[in-house]
Amino acid sequence: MKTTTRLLAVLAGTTLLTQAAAAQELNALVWCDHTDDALIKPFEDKFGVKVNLKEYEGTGAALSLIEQSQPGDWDVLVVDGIDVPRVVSAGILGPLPVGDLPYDSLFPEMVMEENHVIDGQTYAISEKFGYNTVSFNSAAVSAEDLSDMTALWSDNAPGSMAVYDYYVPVMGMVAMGLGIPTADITLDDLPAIEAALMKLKDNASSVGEVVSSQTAIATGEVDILFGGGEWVTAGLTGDLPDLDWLIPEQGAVRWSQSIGVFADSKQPDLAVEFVKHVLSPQGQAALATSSCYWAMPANRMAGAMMTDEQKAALRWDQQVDYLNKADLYPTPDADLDAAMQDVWTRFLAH
Amino acid sequence: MMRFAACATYMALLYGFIFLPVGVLALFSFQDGRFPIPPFQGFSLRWHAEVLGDADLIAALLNSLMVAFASSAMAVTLGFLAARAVATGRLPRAKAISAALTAPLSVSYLVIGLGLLASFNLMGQSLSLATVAVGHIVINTPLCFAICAAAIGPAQQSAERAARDLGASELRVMWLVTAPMILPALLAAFLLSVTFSWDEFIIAFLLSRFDVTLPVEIWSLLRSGLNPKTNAVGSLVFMLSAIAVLGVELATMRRK
Amino acid sequence: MTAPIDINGLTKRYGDAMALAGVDLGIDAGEYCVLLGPSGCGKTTLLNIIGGFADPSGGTLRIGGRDMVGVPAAQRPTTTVFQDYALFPHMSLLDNVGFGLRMRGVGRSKRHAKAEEMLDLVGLAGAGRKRPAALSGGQRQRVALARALAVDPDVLLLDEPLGALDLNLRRAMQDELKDIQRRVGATFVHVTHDQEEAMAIADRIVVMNAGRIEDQGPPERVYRRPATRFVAAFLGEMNFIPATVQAGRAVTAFGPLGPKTDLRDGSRVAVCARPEHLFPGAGETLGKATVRESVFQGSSRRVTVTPEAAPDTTLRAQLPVGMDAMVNDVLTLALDSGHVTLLEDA
Amino acid sequence: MSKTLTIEGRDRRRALALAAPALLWTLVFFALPFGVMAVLSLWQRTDQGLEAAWTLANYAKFASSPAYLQAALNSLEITVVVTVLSVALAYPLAWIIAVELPAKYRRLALALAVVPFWTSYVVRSYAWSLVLAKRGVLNGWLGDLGLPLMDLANSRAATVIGFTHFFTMLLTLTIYASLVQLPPNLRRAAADLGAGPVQIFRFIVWPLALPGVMVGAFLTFALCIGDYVTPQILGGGNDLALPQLVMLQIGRRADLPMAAALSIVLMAAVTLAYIAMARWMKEPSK
Repeated sequence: MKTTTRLLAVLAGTTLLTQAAAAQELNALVWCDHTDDALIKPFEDKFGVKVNLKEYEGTGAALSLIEQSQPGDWDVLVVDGIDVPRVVSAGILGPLPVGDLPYDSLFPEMVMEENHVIDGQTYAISEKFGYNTVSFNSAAVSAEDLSDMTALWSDNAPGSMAVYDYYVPVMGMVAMGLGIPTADITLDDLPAIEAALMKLKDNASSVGEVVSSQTAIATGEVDILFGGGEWVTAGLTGDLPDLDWLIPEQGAVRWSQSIGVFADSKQPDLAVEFVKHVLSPQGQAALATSSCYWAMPANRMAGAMMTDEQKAALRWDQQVDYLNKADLYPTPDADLDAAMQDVWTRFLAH
Repeated sequence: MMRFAACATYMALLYGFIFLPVGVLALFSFQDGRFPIPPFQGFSLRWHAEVLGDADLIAALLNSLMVAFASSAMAVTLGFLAARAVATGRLPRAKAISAALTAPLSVSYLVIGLGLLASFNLMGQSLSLATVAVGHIVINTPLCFAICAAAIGPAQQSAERAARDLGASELRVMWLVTAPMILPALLAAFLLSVTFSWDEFIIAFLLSRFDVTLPVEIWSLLRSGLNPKTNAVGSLVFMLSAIAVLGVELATMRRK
Repeated sequence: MTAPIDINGLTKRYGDAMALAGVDLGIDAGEYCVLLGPSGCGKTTLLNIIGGFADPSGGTLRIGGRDMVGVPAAQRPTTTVFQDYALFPHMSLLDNVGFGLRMRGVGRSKRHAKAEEMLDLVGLAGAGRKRPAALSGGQRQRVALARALAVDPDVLLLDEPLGALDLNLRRAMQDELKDIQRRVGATFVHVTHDQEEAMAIADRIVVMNAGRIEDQGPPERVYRRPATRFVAAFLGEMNFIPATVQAGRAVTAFGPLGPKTDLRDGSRVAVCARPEHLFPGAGETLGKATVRESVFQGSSRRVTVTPEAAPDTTLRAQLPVGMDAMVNDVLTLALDSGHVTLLEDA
Repeated sequence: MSKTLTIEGRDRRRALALAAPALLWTLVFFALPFGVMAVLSLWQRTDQGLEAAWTLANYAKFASSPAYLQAALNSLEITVVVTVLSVALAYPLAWIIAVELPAKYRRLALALAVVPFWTSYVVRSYAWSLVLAKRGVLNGWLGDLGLPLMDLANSRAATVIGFTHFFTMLLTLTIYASLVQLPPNLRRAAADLGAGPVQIFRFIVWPLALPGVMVGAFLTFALCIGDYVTPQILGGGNDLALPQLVMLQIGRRADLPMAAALSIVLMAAVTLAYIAMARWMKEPSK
C-alpha cells in the first residue's frame, strides 16, 4: 500500500516538474512541415526558449489532442485554413495583433478574411498553401491522359493509381470533376460523389497518407497519385525528374494552412513572436521547402530567400493561373462533415 | 536421414521467413541513394550517420530506455509482491485475485491506451513519459506476476518458513530468501517487461506529448519523408538489442 | 509369452566415457533378473539398450534368438516400466493401460476388458475411470506395471520401479512383483541400487560396476561367495582380513583362516567374513577383542571390536539377541570357516 | 489494540497487504479506465465537445452501418487466418527445436527464432512493405528467377504476412515452452507400447501440449485483433480493420465516445474468443 502511495507521489511530482519547466517552453501543435531545425532553431536561439512540437494530421486529431489537454498546455496552433472558424467558435484561438503581421506581403488569395476574421477580430493568418490535384510519373503517363479528371474513375484508367487518404480535399476534387464547385457541395451531392469514389477505389491499388502516397509514386508502385500535388512531388524532383503534377481541366482543390495563438496560452507574447517568425521571409522559405513536404509560402517576400530551382519546383511563376483554376477546400458544416466522413469510411472499407 | 532432411529444410525455410524483413531492412539501410528500394545502388554509411546525428531520435531512444527500465522495475515489484501473496496460500479469494491481476493480458493495448487517455483527461492529468510508464506498468504487471507465481514453489515456501522460524522479519525473508531464490525468474520477468515496453507503440503514442519514445519517433519519421533513415534506425535498434540480449545470454551462461 | 536374452560383448561409449565396457550376459526365459550396482555403473544404460532406447556401440543383443540391434522399441517384444512411471496424465487408467493394445489396433471393448484384467492383477480393480493425478505413488507404480504388462511382453524391463516408494510399500511391492512375474511368466529385468531389494526378488543377480559385470548368479551364491571385493562390499557388510598364502592356507594376524586354497605361496589375499559369521565361542578363533561400539538392532546386536592380535583392524560382528556386550567388554570371537571366502587382492 | 489476532488471521492480512499494490494499480489504471470507456461509449460527440447523452446511438451506428460491420468482419477474418497460420508455422519449428534438435543447439535455435523481435515493431511492418512492394525485394528475386511477379503490397495479404511473421516468432516461444515441459519418458513409453511417430503425436504430444498452444493462440488472437500498426502500414487503406476504425474516430473526428464504443465491441470479440477457448478446454480431451 505504502509503495503505491509513494509511487503516486513520485508520479505527481514528475508532472509538477514538467509543468514548472514548461514556463520557458513554447508548446506548438503543428503539421509535420514545422519540425525542421531550419525553421525552429533560429527562433529558439533568438529567444532562448525551447519549442516543443507535437505533430498531428487532420483537424479532428488536433481537436481531440486539445480536448485531452489542460488549459494553458498549448501556445501555438497550425490548422487547416478552412477550419479556423470551427476552432475559433470552439474558443480555442485568441485574437492576433494584426499590425505586427505581414498581411500586406501575403498573396492576396491568402488573406482569406472570411476565414480568419470573425466579428472584426483576426484569429489566424495563412502561412502556406498548395493544391490537391494529380501527381504523376511523366515517364509512364502523359499529361494529356490526365487532363480529364473523370478518366480516373472511368473503366479504363490511364495508369496505376494511389489515392491520398484525406476525405476533404479528395471529395472536393471529385466534386469538381463532377462539375460541383466545392463551396456548393450539399448532402444531395454525396451519392454521386460516393459512386465516383468507389470507382476510383476500384482503379486504385492503395489509399495512403502523405508518406505512403509519396513512397508509392516515388518507387514506381503507382504512376498516378490522386489528391497529390506539388507537396508530394516538389521535394522529390531533384532525385526523380520524371515526377510531375498538373491541374486537370475541371480544376482542383486549393488547400492552405493557418497559424494562430491559443486563447488560453500562458505566454501569448512569445507565441505571437513565433507566428511572426514563421511568417517572416526566412521562416517562410524554410517552411516552403521543409523535409516533410514542400508547398508555396503565403508570404510573397519569401521568394527572395529561395533558389531558382526551388521556385521552379513549386511553379512560383504560374501561381496566378493555378490559383484561378483551383477552388478552396470544401467547408462542410457539422452534418455534411459527418456524412462525408461516413462516405470516406465506406470508401476505405470498399 | 529423410527426417533430418525434412527438419533441416523446414528450419531453413522458416528462418528465412523470419529473417527476410530484417535482412532487407539492414541491407537498404546502407543504400547509397534516397530510396530504400531495389536496386541496391552501393554502400554508404550516410543514413546511419544521420540517425546518430539526429537529436530527436537519440532523445527518444533515451526516453524509451528510461520508460522501459522504470516501468519494468515497478511491474516486477508489483508482480513479485502479488505472486508472494498468492503463494502463501493464505490469501482470501486468491483465485479471483489472480484472475483480476492477469486480466490485462487479454486486453488489446489500443483499448488500454484509450481508456487511460480518457481517464487521465478526466483526472486533469497531462500527458508525459510518466503516463506512458503507467500504461506500460499496466500491461507488464500481469506478465511479471505470472512469471513470479510460476517460480515460487514449495522449495521457497519451506525456506521462507525456516527463515521466519529463525527470526527474520517479513521484509528480510523476502529480500534475503525469496528474491534470491527466484532471481532467474525475476530477471526473466524484468527483461521480458523491458522488451515489451521498448517495443510498444500504441500506448506510448496515445499517452505521450512532446517527449516521445523511440517507436513513436520512428512512426513520425515514417510519415515525414521517404528515405533509408528509417532502415538505419531499425537496424541500429536491432543491433543494439541483439547485443544486449546476447550479452545477457552470455552472462547467464557463464554463471552456470 | 517369454523369451531368453542373450548379450555378447556389448559396449556403449558416450564420447570418451565408456558406459558399458563389454558386457556378456545370458538371461533365461522366465527368469527374474536384477541388475544391481551403484549409480553410474551402467545398469540403466544396459536396460535402455535392451528396451530399444539407446544403440549399443558394439556387441550383440538377442531376445528370443532374434537380433535386436537397430530394432525400435515399438517392435521389440519388450516393454518398460519407467522410473517416473511416465503415465499419460490426460488419460484415464483404462486408457493408459489399454494404450499399447490401442496401438496394436485392438477394439475398444476388448482392450478395456484386458485393461480391467490387468488393473485387477495389480490390485487396482475398479479404479479404471480415475486419472493418474488421483492416485498415490504406489498406485501409479501399479498402473505403470499394468500398462507394460497389458501387451503381453516377452520381456518386462523395470527401471528402479520402486525407487520412489517408502520402505514399507517397497517391501510389499517386492513380494507382489515376484508374484506377478510368476503368474505372467515373462522374463523380468529389473534395475535397482538397493541390494536388499535385489536379494529379495531376484532369481539372478547381476552386479555391475564401472560398465562391467562383476558377478552374476543366484542371490545366495553371490552373497555368500562374491566373486570380487566390490561385490562383497556392495552386497551388505563384510570384514576383510588381510592375509598371505602359505602352504595352501591364508595366514592372517590371527593365524591361518578360511578354506584351503590353490594360490601359490606369497599371494596376498583377503579373508572375507560377514558380521553374522563372527561369533563368540569355538571355531577358528580370532582371540580376544575389545568392544568399541555396541548397537542394539532389534533382532541382533551389532558390535565393533578391536582384536588384540591386530590392534589396527576393526571388525564388525553381529551377535544374537540376549547376548549383552557393553563398550570395553572383552569378547573372544571365532569364525565359521564354512562361510568364509578368500579373495585375491587386486 | 485489545483485539487478538489469530496466526492465520495475521497471515491473511499480510498476504492481502502484499497483493494490495498490484491490485490497486490494476484497479486504478486498468479497471477504472475500462469503466470510463464503457461510460464514454454511451456519450455523444457534438460540436461543443462531449455530451453525456446516455444513449446507445454509437452502438446503433456500428450495428447499422455496413462499413463498420465490414471493418469488424475484416478484423475477425484477418485475425482468425493469422492465428491459424501462425500456429501451423510455429508448431513444427517449436517441435524441431524442442525434440529433434540436440540439446546443446536448442537455446541458440530458439534465440535465432526470436531475434527479429527486437527490430522495433513499427519498423518490422515497414520492412515488410519494402519486401512486398511491387518493385520490392521479393519481386526482384522472382523477376531474376523468371517467375511471375506477385502483387502483395497494400493488401490484406500483406497485413496477414506482417502479422504472421510477428506471431510465428511469439508462438514458437510459447509452443516450445509447452512442448519442452512434457516429460520425454511419456513419448518413450508410448513408443515402447508400439506407437509410431504419428500416433505419439496424436495421442500424447498434441493433447498434452494443447492447453499451452491454446493459450498462445488466444494471446495471438487478442493481440492481433487489437493491433493498429500492421494493417495501417501494410494494408494500404484497402481493408479497414477495427483498430484503424477506432483510430479514425479519434484522429479524424475527435469522437472519443464512438472510439470507446468500438473498443468495447473489440473487447467483446476477444471475450467471446476467450469463453470459446475456456469452454473448449474444459471439455474432456476426447
